[in-house]
Amino acid sequence: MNSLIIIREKHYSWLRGLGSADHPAMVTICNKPILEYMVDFIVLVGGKKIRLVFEEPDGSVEAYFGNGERWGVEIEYGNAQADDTIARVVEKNSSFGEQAPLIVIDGLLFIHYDKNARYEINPEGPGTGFLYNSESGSISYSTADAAERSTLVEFTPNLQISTPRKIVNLFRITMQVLREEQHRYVIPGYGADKGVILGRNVEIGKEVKIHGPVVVGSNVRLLGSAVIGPNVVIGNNVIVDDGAEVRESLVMADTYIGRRLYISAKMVAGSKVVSVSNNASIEVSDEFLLSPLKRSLPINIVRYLFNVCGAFLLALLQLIPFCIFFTLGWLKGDLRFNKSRFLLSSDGQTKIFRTPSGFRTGAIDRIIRSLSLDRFALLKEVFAGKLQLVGNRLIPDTAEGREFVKDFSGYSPGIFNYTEADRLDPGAAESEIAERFYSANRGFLTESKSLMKALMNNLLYNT
Amino acid sequence: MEINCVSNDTAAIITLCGRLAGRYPSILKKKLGEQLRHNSRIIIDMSQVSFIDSTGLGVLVGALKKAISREGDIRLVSPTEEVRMLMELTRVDRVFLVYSSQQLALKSYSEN
Amino acid sequence: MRILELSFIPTLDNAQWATIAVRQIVETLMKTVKVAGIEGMDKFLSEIELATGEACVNSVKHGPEQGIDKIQVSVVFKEKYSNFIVTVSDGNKRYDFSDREPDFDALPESGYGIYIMRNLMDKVSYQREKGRNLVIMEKEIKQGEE
Amino acid sequence: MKIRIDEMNGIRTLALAGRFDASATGGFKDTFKGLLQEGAANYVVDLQKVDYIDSGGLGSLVSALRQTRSIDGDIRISGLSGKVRSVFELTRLHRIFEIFDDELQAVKSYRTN
Repeated sequence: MNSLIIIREKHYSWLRGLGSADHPAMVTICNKPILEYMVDFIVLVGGKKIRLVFEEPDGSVEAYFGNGERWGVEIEYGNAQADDTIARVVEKNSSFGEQAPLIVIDGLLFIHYDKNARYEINPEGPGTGFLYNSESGSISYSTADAAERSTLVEFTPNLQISTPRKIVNLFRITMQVLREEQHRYVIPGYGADKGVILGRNVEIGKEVKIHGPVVVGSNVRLLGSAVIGPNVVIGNNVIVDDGAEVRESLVMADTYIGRRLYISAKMVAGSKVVSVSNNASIEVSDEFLLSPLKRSLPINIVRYLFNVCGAFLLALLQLIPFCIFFTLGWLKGDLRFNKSRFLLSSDGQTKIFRTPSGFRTGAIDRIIRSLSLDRFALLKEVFAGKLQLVGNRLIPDTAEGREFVKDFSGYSPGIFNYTEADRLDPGAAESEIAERFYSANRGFLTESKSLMKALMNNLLYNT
Repeated sequence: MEINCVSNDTAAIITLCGRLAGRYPSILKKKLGEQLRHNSRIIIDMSQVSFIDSTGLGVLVGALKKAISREGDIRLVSPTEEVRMLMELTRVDRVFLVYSSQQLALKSYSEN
Repeated sequence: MRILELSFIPTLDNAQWATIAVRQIVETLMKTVKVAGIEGMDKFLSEIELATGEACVNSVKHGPEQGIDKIQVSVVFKEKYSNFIVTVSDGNKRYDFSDREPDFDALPESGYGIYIMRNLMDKVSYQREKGRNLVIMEKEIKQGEE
Repeated sequence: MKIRIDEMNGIRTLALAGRFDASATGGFKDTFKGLLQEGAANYVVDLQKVDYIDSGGLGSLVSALRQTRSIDGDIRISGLSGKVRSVFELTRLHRIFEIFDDELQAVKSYRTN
């Protein structure tokens, strides 16, 4: 089965300006874009291909859904015009309509599906018709060889469908999902406590109290003695400062909630506050109280933790082989280490490290190198915060090295380096490009990959 | 912003008009300080305040503490929706008594 | 790091070849530093190609006659910001390089060029230097993680 | 760029292939002028095999659209690749042109309204 989801301005424009600058279809319910619920539903009823048809296309939607791999469907994109009928849209997207049964969702609908249920459409013979039809949108179907219009058919089991048209509706739906339907959807994050779902990289202060049900997004800091919940959704990249209390409210992404603020029955997006009870809204221009946040977080602490965890794991793995082979190597006289001074940063800090000599001396030495045991003694530098686990190639403290590092502000050496990860020649131009490129584009994923590559290279090319 | 004071036997009525932000909170603070020396029962008419920032709120709370320590009070008259919401967010709404008109606020003082 | 510098006699065909050359060199560099895996590399390349094409064609079209003063194109890669900077320069008269949006509803038949450049690149600036027009376009590689 | 001209149900179809840039606009305009002189008003331009389009190409499409609309005709577009589609969207031309998946449907659409 294929599906077209038609996204028209008239159904979505009221959501503009709520939270981020992304397309309104990316506004979230429990930190999941509304549009993604629709995609999920199509996947659940057996959709193989989905085309998102926009009146006003938007890069943010494409950036999020890509080719649909993450959802196990093929997602494509198309255009339609404001006054196109459903039939016209189907005609324009003919590669979707002809060979397979088609479901068309037109409008902004929240389908209260249950991921564990099975939904079936039961048309009597071939035809086209509506499964749902209202002013805010419709779901229609046509079977592969549709000719006759048949009567309205229904999904079994029956579905509740909400049609949000005001911020208050969005709030109610979110509360319904949060309180009663959490188990029906895949909500981003992991279940921490009863009714509490936390995203990635959430920092929770010691005295913070969380009363479920609560859904917290990624990159969130709940500080000091903040009180969160019950019935709260906090979006991605939010800081709730010390002593603030948030209850029965939605905090959209990229928001700072100031110290000791009290948020009850509100929707907060950046500096905008909407009262859910009477739909009144205010713009708070005092940045100490509420303010939109730029997407940046204390990445250094997180990086340090990432490094320390990695180094700790590696140390555990290497401890026993290290003891065995170093003793053997020492007895056999195979070990050759040089002590020399290396540059630690672009502002000229240095430290002496022992690194293996350039000559390969024997079997034991080869084993030590292939298991990367020669780095074992350096692991402690990661704990001390002097070296990264994966970083730039250590540059010796020579006149030339100092000159090189001086105009390389991102220089941050690691026990393992990018040059060896990509098996580049340390003197070559490619190595310099790679070193500079990666240090400007640090990310946990790339670094984990580089580490794996470096370990594998050592293993494969030293034996 | 305009700040007007009228005093009678029961209380001083301060009417604010405009945006209570920028340099005006400190002006209001001075005015309230002077007023408190004569009469610690104060009514602030907020019905024409279009905007208030956290410094403004801070001044109101500071003055309230002083007034209470002198057995007086500061009572507010019909803050706008915007101001009311900000007071709620900052929990300031819990410490002020709010009335819908100057008469009612005056009456509340004369009753006790 | 300067990775390409070329100049061509202003004809529309040459502009096309210069554009293709820019795309190729950017692609080669991205593959060298192993960012080939980034999602949307093709999109990134197409956007650089189109913006460069617009700038080159612009220079050719504003020239007094075809074949007099050479048009120069350079590509610089700033590794620190993982930024590409494409500069197109010519010896024509000063341009009106305003950032006015075309009036789309009036169905304009031209005037999309500068708008396209500004929208595809992160930063587009215009300078007049020593009797030459310089159109400087920057675009950053954004990786789809953390 | 190559242009292949065909006719289906009285609708002229132009299938373009290659780079539709400033150096190709002259050829396109001349071809189109010829077709207009023959009196045809309704067209489908198929861009399936176009891998690059710039403002010159877009401009000549818009110019052609104007001419056809002035004689109550239309130009409908078919077969946009992802790349070309994003340039259409960027310049908001998706609001002006009717865009179809394939040539045949675009031709048929002239009959339905």
